Amino acid sequence: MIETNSIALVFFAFLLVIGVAVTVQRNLFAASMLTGIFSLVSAALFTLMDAVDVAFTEAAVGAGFSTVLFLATLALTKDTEKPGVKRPFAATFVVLLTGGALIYGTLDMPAWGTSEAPIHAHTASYFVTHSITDIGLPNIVTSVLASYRGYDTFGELLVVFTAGTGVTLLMQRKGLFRPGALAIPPKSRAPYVREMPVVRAVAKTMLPFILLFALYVQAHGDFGPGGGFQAGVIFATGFVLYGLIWGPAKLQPIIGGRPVQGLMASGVLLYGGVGVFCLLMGYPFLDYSALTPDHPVHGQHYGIFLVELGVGITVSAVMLIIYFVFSVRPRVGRGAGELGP
Amino acid sequence: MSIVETIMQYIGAALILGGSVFCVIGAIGVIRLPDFYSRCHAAGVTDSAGAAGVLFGLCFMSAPLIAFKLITILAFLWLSSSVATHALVQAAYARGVRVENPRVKDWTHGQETSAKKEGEA
Amino acid sequence: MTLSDHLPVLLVLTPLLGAPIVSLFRSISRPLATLLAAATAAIAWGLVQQTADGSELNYHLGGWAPPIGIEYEISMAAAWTVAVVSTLAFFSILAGCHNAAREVTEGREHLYYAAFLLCLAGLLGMATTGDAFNVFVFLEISSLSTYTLVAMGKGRRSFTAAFNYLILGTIGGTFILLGIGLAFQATGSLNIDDIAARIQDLRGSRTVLVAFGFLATGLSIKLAVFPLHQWLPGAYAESPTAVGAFLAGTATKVIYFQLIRVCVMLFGASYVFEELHFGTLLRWLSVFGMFVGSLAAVYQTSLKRLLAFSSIGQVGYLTLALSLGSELGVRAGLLHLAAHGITKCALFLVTGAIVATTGSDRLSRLAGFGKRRPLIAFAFVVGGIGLIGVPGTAGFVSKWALLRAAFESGHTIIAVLSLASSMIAVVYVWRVVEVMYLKPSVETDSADGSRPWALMVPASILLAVSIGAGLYSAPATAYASRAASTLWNRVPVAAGLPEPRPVHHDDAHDAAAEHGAHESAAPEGQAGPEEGSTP
Amino acid sequence: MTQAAHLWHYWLIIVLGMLGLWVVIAKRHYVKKLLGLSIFQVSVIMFYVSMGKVEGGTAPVYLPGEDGGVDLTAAYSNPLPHVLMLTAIVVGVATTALGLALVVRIREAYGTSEEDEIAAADRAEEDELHRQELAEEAL
Amino acid sequence: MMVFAAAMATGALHVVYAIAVGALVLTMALVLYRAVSGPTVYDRIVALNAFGTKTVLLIAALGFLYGRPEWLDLAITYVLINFVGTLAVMRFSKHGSLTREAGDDTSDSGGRDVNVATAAVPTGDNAR
Repeated sequence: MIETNSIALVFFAFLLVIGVAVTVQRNLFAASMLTGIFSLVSAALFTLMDAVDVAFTEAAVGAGFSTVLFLATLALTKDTEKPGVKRPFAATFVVLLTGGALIYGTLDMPAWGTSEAPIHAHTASYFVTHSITDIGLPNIVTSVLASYRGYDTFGELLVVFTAGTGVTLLMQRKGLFRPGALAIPPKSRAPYVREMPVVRAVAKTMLPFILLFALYVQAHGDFGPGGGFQAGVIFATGFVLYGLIWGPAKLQPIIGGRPVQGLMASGVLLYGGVGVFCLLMGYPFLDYSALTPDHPVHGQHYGIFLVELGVGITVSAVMLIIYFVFSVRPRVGRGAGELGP
Repeated sequence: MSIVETIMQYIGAALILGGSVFCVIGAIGVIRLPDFYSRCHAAGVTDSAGAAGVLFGLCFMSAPLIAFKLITILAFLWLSSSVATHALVQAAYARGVRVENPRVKDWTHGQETSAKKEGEA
Repeated sequence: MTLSDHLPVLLVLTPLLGAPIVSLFRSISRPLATLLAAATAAIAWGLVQQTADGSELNYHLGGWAPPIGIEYEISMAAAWTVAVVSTLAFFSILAGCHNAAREVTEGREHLYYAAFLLCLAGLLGMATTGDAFNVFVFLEISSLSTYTLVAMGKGRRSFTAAFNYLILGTIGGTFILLGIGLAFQATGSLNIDDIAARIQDLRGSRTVLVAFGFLATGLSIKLAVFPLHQWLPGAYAESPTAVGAFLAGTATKVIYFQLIRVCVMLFGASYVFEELHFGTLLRWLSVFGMFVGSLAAVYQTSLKRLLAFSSIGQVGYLTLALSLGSELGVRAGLLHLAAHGITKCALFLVTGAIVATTGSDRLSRLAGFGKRRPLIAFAFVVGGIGLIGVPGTAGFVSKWALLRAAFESGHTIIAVLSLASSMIAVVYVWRVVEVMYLKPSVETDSADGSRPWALMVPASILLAVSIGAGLYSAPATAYASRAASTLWNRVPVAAGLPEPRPVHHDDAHDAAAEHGAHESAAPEGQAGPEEGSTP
Repeated sequence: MTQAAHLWHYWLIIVLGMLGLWVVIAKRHYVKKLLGLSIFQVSVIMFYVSMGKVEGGTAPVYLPGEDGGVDLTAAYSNPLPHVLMLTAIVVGVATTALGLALVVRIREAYGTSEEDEIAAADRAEEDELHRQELAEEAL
Repeated sequence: MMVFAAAMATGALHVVYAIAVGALVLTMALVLYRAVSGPTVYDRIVALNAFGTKTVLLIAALGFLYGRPEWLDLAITYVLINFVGTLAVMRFSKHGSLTREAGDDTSDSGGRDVNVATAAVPTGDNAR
């Protein structure tokens, strides 16, 4: 435990240093990169605290996808911050108040890591003891995620779908997905084509492996860290890599417009469809036992497989669309006060 | 535990420790070396020799499937980090980042104008 | 289980699954969304009918009993809230049908309707769920779609309004998450009933105190309680008409219901009001909110902003009702929730009609409007009267209930102050009336080719409902009394852990045989649909 | 003081979170605010995850047991906070994506992403409108 | 020999992993210093890239230290993310601030208002 604690302490020190650096760094490119590293270190900390699934997701999402989005935004907006802060004393007061309240609240919490804490005693003990017979998967997190609290995960998927819908509504221009809409004028060909051949070659080599790895993560989520969400992000990351190197104009014909938007909805519909099927069979919504009434455990397996697939489909489609609409947005001239579409 | 396994473990331990040493040396280089390009070199040491030492060392300690994953990681790591460094150095060079080491002739200086032009093309 | 047993989940599923379907069929998205909203409203009224006898509907999602799984728990108060929300959503979407075409960029209406339905689903899910974390999830669904919808407004200010709302809303959401986490830490459960029962033994705990603090603060941000209200005017005034009407009528109302649940159910009224004296704090904040909101409304130069600031004042009435810490107070809160929701939704729709005819919602452009468009102007006056709470409107019923509750709990000063702030409401409504009827018409309307009737029809229906409920209030007040009393007198029961499902002894072996797994002695877990490769 | 030995994890996490919150409140640049927001959210996630840690426990993936089944005697960390935090991470990235989309639109419409400059632009616009109205009234 | 083997199997192996973890943490700390202090953005990127790869090694070593080496999937993800992240930095900073810092190696020109020449919009004509 001393080992764990000392490593955790070093990680916390890293996080504090990075956090302060993000705060003072006025070059927002650097600040975004540092935030990415912040996520990576916190993911390592999650691993240390046994939350492998959370670490997986945080690495893929926080360090990967969010950072790419921040950078893509900064490519479109002004990327240095003006010096000075707004109402520093009020802000400090609010922060001290909140932090003080939280610390006050922890005083009655059981010591860190005690197994007697009430949080471990009640529902969690049921999951740890019975999920293997109820559901039969080695990864308890997947069991809880997809079955016991499957409705939360459905909500989570809807959050992703909402984000996809919202970003498309805000950023998509008319006819963006029409073939040829992104034809590159010969003059501005440079940024992509001039990209180094070595990078291109290596990326091309890695791409199939990335997609394969995503499929592995999707299928392996029942047995170890991973699952639909992580797989979806990694799958999208593969295409993001492609888009980064060859440019969105090359990406567009591959992912298409309507098809991806359709995928976005169909993953949600697959998840919901499984639930509705259960409902029609006379079981409660998302009670996967309905899939094979004779063998409830099998039903759970099929159900979890299907809903994880739904999650994977929607997540990858949404991530792709979000990246795509950000990367094709033209950069506005400085100080141009023109409105968007 | 068989003798072979024991020897493998010794080799593994040696490799891990060696890799760790390379990592620390490389990191010191990243801190101490005078300019961007030489720091890139130092960072490269941690990514190539350091990573290889640690990951190969771990291979000696583990079951075949785990070892396969370790090799995969190493392959990805070697490909990706060297390519990233390559691209980065090229970009930095095109943008006119100078060599600061006084003992080396600063040949970026002479080509600065052409490099600039290329960078803006 | 018959279909009517599934109503609690169908209520949320209809808009929730409707959203992706609507986003797929862009050509018929408009009628489809309206139809789905209507179906949702119908289901909600079905639930009202099912719970009318004071019973509570429970639905175990995934078939897992409460502390293990997520539960839908529809009390009378929840049914009341969802009925109001889904009905207002239906009318807003009906009105928005016409306006969306102009306010949302062409070719994207289907996504707009999808976001609308998602927002509705999030609000309904929040109101009906019995699981604390599920509240957070659905809160975020509704919040994220709200940010998008607000940004669909006409000018560039809608973007900043949406962004400010996003920042404050996310801070609020994260505070709620922290509060849930601390309560979870103290009790080990996520089910609201279960937490409530377990928390009774932990009253002295500082963790529980801080959990309440964070939940209350987070919800107050989302509810726009007085010092935390900065996001509201922009969000309501800059959004498209239909969205503004929908948000003004519903969003804060559902959050308000959550605040009632947190205070009365989750932590227990005796803890919140008697031990912490949270009522006193909330009462004075409410009074300040009422005055600040109403006074600010008096000085606004645009109609939508005027209504938005009046909403801050009205939130003050809502929280005032809760702060009384009595059954009557909750009853008044539930009544005002409905009355204000209907009135404000109608007023925003009428404002939309005004914008559609004059091309602007600036007060100065309304000079002589009463003569040019007597019907629309009259509708606004009727709504304004409802806002003030003149006898004969729903607003009067709820404010009367509030006054009664205040007098019965002995807060005479508070009652007088709330009456005084109603007088300010008279002032800001009168300002509009004065401009519309007494000022000479300076110009003709800039006809922008739109028909205000699409907005006026739903608005008139809502106003008629408001008047009808004001004249014949017995059913509503009786229902609210009963809902408040079941909510107030509810005794939470700690849920024990359920028995695990019976094990099929041959499951593992069957599965292994079916899927051709080789390890006969494999752990049961590895007999999944995909073959395991656990090392 | 004994408590400090048991609770310092939580306190460090709280300090991190408050750093993020401070950035959100005090910084003017919209992208910086979102960066702060994501730090704040990650800290909250960390707070939950650290509540789920069991001393001497291992990740909540069953270890293989003696008889070919799973090892139910081993100490596993609490899986429930992990499940909740997966959702919270997703909510975080969804918020970030939407916020960044708004930042891009704001930047296109105003030509800046600094809060005070945008507020100034809004005020100027409002004043201009007001002046026009006064002029009309005077006519 | 057998005695040594037993020692290796129990304690010593653990110590080896612990040393590796310690060395990697030290490496990360040093590299982080470079990432925070700059001076050019390129230095930061190189340092952050190295920091990321060290995290990969660290996760691998931690897996062995805690006896759950099957977490390596996580490390593979880290490699991928790190690569994509670095490429994204380069791609999106093509017309951004990287040029700005390159000129002066002494300080972050953070607040300085340098005019970014509006370089050719990559995907020109869909704007209209």
